[in-house]
Amino acid sequence: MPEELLASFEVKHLSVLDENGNVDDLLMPPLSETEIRRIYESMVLARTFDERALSLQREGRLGTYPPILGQEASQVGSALALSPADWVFPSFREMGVHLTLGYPVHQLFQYWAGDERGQIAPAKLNIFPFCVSVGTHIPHAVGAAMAARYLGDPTVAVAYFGDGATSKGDFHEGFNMAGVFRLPVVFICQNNQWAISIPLKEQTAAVTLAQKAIAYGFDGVRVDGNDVFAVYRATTEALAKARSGGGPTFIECLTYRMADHTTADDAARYRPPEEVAAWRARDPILRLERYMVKRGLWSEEYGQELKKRTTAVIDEAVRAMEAIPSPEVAEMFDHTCATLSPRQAGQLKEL
Amino acid sequence: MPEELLASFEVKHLSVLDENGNVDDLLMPPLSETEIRRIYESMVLARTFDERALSLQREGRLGTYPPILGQEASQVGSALALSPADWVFPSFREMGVHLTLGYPVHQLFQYWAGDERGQIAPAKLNIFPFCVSVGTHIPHAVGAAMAARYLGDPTVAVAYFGDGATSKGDFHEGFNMAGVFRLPVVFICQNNQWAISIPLKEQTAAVTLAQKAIAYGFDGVRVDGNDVFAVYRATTEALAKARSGGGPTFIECLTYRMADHTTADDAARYRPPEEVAAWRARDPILRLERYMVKRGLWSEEYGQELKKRTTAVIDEAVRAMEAIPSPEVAEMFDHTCATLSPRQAGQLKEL
Amino acid sequence: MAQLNMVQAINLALSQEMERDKRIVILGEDVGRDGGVFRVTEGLRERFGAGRLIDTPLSESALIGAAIGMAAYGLLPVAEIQFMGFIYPALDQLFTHAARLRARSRGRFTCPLVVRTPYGGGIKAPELHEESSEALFCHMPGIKVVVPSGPYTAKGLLLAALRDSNPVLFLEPTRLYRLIREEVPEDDYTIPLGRARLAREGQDVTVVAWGSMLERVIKAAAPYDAEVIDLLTLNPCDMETVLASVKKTGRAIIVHEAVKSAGFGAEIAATIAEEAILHLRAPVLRVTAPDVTMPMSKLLDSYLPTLEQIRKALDEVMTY
Amino acid sequence: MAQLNMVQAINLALSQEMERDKRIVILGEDVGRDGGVFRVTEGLRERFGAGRLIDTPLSESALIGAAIGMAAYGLLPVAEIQFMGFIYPALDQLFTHAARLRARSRGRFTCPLVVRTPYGGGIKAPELHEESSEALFCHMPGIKVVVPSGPYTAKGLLLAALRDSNPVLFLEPTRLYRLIREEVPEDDYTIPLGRARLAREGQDVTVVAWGSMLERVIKAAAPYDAEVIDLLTLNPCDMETVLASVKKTGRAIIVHEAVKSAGFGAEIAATIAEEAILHLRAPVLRVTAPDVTMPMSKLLDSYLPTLEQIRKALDEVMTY
Ligand SMILES: Cc1ncc(C[n+]2csc(CCOP(=O)(O)OP(=O)(O)O)c2C)c(N)n1
Ligand SMILES: Cc1ncc(C[n+]2csc(CCOP(=O)(O)OP(=O)(O)O)c2C)c(N)n1
Ligand SMILES: [Mg+2]
Ligand SMILES: [Mg+2]
Repeated sequence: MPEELLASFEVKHLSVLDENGNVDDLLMPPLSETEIRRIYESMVLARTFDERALSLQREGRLGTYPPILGQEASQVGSALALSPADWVFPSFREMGVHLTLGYPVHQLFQYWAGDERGQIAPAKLNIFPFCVSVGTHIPHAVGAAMAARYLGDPTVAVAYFGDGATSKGDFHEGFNMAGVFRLPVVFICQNNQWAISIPLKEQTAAVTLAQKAIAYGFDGVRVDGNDVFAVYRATTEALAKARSGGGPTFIECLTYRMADHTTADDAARYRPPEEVAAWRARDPILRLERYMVKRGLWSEEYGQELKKRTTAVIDEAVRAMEAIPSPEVAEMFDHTCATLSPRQAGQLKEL
Repeated sequence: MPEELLASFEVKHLSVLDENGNVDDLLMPPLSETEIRRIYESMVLARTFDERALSLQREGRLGTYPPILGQEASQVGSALALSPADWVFPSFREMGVHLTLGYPVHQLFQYWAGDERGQIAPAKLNIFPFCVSVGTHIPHAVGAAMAARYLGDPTVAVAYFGDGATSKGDFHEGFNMAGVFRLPVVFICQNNQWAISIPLKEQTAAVTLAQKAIAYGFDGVRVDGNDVFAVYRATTEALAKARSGGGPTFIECLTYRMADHTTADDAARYRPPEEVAAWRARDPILRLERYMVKRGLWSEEYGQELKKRTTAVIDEAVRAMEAIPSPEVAEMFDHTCATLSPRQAGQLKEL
Repeated sequence: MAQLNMVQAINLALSQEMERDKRIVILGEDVGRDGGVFRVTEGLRERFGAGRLIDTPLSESALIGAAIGMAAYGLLPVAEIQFMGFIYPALDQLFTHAARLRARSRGRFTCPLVVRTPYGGGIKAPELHEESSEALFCHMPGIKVVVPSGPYTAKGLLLAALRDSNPVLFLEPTRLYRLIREEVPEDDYTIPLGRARLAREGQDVTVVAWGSMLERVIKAAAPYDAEVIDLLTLNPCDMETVLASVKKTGRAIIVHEAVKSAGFGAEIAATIAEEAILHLRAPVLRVTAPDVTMPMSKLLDSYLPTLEQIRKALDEVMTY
Repeated sequence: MAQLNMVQAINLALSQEMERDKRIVILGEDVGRDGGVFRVTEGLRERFGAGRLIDTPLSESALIGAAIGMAAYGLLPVAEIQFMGFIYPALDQLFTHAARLRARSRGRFTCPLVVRTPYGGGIKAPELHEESSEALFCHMPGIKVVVPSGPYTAKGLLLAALRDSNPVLFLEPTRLYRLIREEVPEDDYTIPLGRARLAREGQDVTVVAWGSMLERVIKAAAPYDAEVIDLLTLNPCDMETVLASVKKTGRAIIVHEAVKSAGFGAEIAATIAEEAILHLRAPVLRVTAPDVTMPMSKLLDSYLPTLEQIRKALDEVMTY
């Protein structure tokens, strides 16, 4: 009758590809050479997009922009594991997910230029609008999973968010509901260790974010978020589990925000340059490159050719974006409700 | 580099006094006979109050009322561990806490009769108003603990709430903040296993509530909530830890709501009578009585005498409550802000 | 046709529409096994199964948030908030997401969600159980706000809300739940959202009200030749009907339970001041709760607009 | 006296009052090490220590909730919400608790809390960064709502708010943060809450505005003999000043950034319709955003009231 052990829990860490480009063969997902190239090319596309977005912003052609530099493995690795019918609920820093899923590149630019038409996901993709209010989209994924289950669809709902989002009430309420109903949902946290100027240890006293899943009765795992194979593997497993009725999974991708929070931020004000430098060495793209070199999948020429190809894609997207005429003022009235109220109609007429 | 164990966690269960009235001597807190009697008498007072409140409600002399039947050990055991200067943040079902701390009995009746003057805690007690909006007072306790630390007070802030409250965003945000700042706060959940008609397993997929503390980097413990000594012991330890800078503790008291959710509820609609019967056998007062009998601290005469004494206290409180004139209509205007705005003054004049 | 109270009328609307449209699911705290704390969803779980009557954990924000996700996915969720006083934690979901999803995605996603909640005072309940904060939601473009005033309007408006492709906040005046019985057709009928109802015709003064105040206004106005407008939908508001009436009568009074300042009465008075000024023969009066914190039950009757206060306002505009 | 912009004026008020009163602590996301995303709290952590400039986790509800607990305990917390679009998750704490604590406890506990937040549009920021939902908070008895219109009023009002024993929502027009420089005294001065300011005297028409619209109104009104009222406090609102002016001019226009329906302009127009009807020579007009979801930056300038729209309203009432 004295103090008894009631329950015990473990949190695991998954990594497959180390910083020198070596993989753990037992854990390495079965990927063809073509697939590995596709992963690499998606990461390069994400980075090229990001670099261009930053330069467009500096030129005043985009508004405030949140860079994804350093998070490409987390985004690409997870997105590649998804099925086209899955529903994706992004935060505002997942352009790598969009790009990997084939979201029109110019629409991403369009959104960050301040035009909501960038959020019109193509019919074949179920990607929700960006969620700027941190963490508040997590319950939407839960609801989509409820709907999918209700309709008997094999769809999984996937929510992406950052470490800061784990402090929000909606994170908790959504996770708890997902646990209660054992829903087909996968929660992917890019723990980039900063929420603007707040470092992880001031965000939570928990030593990992993954352990937060214990509170909800489902699995949480920490993954090396700069290791695209580990992220891919963990996401693939979580999706399979979700599809087979095994309920939700929380995947914490430990990564790092290499750049400023947004173009309106100056990270040098609050974080040590040595920390940034240390993480630069763990660049997810370089790491994959090292592996590919060892496997003979990467060469200077290939690198050059890819760069050219990717730049062309981005150039074209910028052109496409800039060719779109600004929205008409009257469009403001279009989608507040399905139809205009008499008052709205009057206001439209007075424009 | 393969899948590594990152962290492991345990949740413990504490009980001291079993259903037959036997205690575990190693865990039994050092309590004098007088103190044990005081505990018992507080529990009887709580129950007598509760019974009277129910009958007053039936007679239309109180409004909707939430009974505490079965939860006396959790409330009295924890409240007795507090220091008078500690700040208490109750939900709406902690009348046993109020009574144990010496809150004027008639004011409790007054509150449940629909008169907010019942919430004017005596100067010597730092008891916040009842919190009807489930779980929303948890951050208040966190803030009070921050203030106490800032001012160098040895005060601990204690928040009480139910199992249902653990699903609320404010539970999460408050707990997380308490963990980050390692605050002197004790969270006491009376897990009475129901939130109106929602049983625990539909409230969360976690097997214990105590394990939710893992998400916040501090300790959680489950306690037999019908065991007043275990509750007292756990609370005493948590308070001492908080006062010595050890940070927050989450105590889950596993108990049972023996009665309806409130007088407006009919629990027979949604829960099996056998479940209620099974818990009746675990009545926290009977259990203590058995122990006291064994120690020669309880006799029929004592029981009778106490019943008379307690009834007199309650009778007197009812008289006192009913002697209070109804609030004047004008009092509505008194405390919205410190002073009346011109508009409010005008509205008052027009009454 | 049966004589039903409002609880029964709403229950009927829900069950008929659930029968008709399999996309409708109900979710909320205690809506399933318990049939709702006011028994509005009584019997529906037995009839439609636990998969369509979902008891949720105690989390208003996730409950509305999940309903948004369901709606976007293709269902027609009906979320119950147990009392309006507990909708505030979900206000972010309603304002940030439900109201804006269509516009933000330029129609790519919609949010055909109905949020039902008991609302208003006069039931002698604990704190936060008698709120009437409808004005907040009328300031959120993209959400419709509907308030029935009796069993008949409750059924017809709810059916219309369930078939609307926009999010609708459906406020059920708690005091009326069992107060009034009316003929409520078994048949399918809808009352269009955005249209007020002339509850009574009159020549001398227009009184605008909604929800449980309507009943009180009708009583108070008996001795007057008053035109009484039952707003039914607050957002979008049928100002055309209000203005036409005021232009006829030249006098206007608005009655609501909520506090005066920035209440929805202000919007109506302001619109009159903007569009019917030349027709006014008297000040536009508002009879409302005073601008104080809502008291507990001992004082609640004095807080809510009384028959006498409405009469006094009527006298004032008539003798102005 | 120095020429300061609004960021500097607010920073000065905070630092002077923190010096004077040790009970003041600031908490919020990024207010400490980063000095706030608009640098309003820059340098304060270095000066007053991390114990008084508390960087919180990303949790608006707990941040306001904790501030309520601190205030009740005896401190004077100043909580920063990073942008007004992120105050909605904390609305429950504000409305259910901050606004009501004093009344619910009959004065036993008070809540001397200041919530500061950048507010309003015109800065070309991402979604939810340009909200102006002040009307919601004006419908919450127990909370004061204050909006400075420049560096001078910002300092004086903030000092008054910090010394007020009630919760105050202090809305800082983001567009003005660095737009205007004014003489701001180093000295201690307060501008009493609840009093409007005559920004310009005039005879023909009264224009009421607040926050960043004031600057635009002053510009638009230049060719007219307009009296411009800078409301400064929305709740409680100085209707006496508004009514006195309207009684003099006979014409009234209200200008605000928020959407029209149930915006705070409605309260002012309604009060005029209630108390100054006989003096009106023209309809009471509101120049506001249209009743649509706030668009992103490409269309935001067309959404906010323009100089032309204000002029058009002035013309309309002058020629009515
Ligand atoms: C509810 C809410 N509060 C505050 C903000 C302002 N803000 C934008 S991003 C951010 C930090 C987010 O951190 P994290 O979740 O770790 O994501 P990251 O930016 O690192 O990708 C904050 C505080 C916001 N957008 N939403
Ligand atoms: C925010 C909120 N939502 C809903 C309610 C209605 N309600 C009152 S008590 C209750 C259940 C509370 O369950 P629990 O936290 O376990 O406390 P218990 O009643 O068992 O003491 C509910 C849903 C409320 N008061 N507050
Ligand atoms: Mg982050
Ligand atoms: Mg419970």
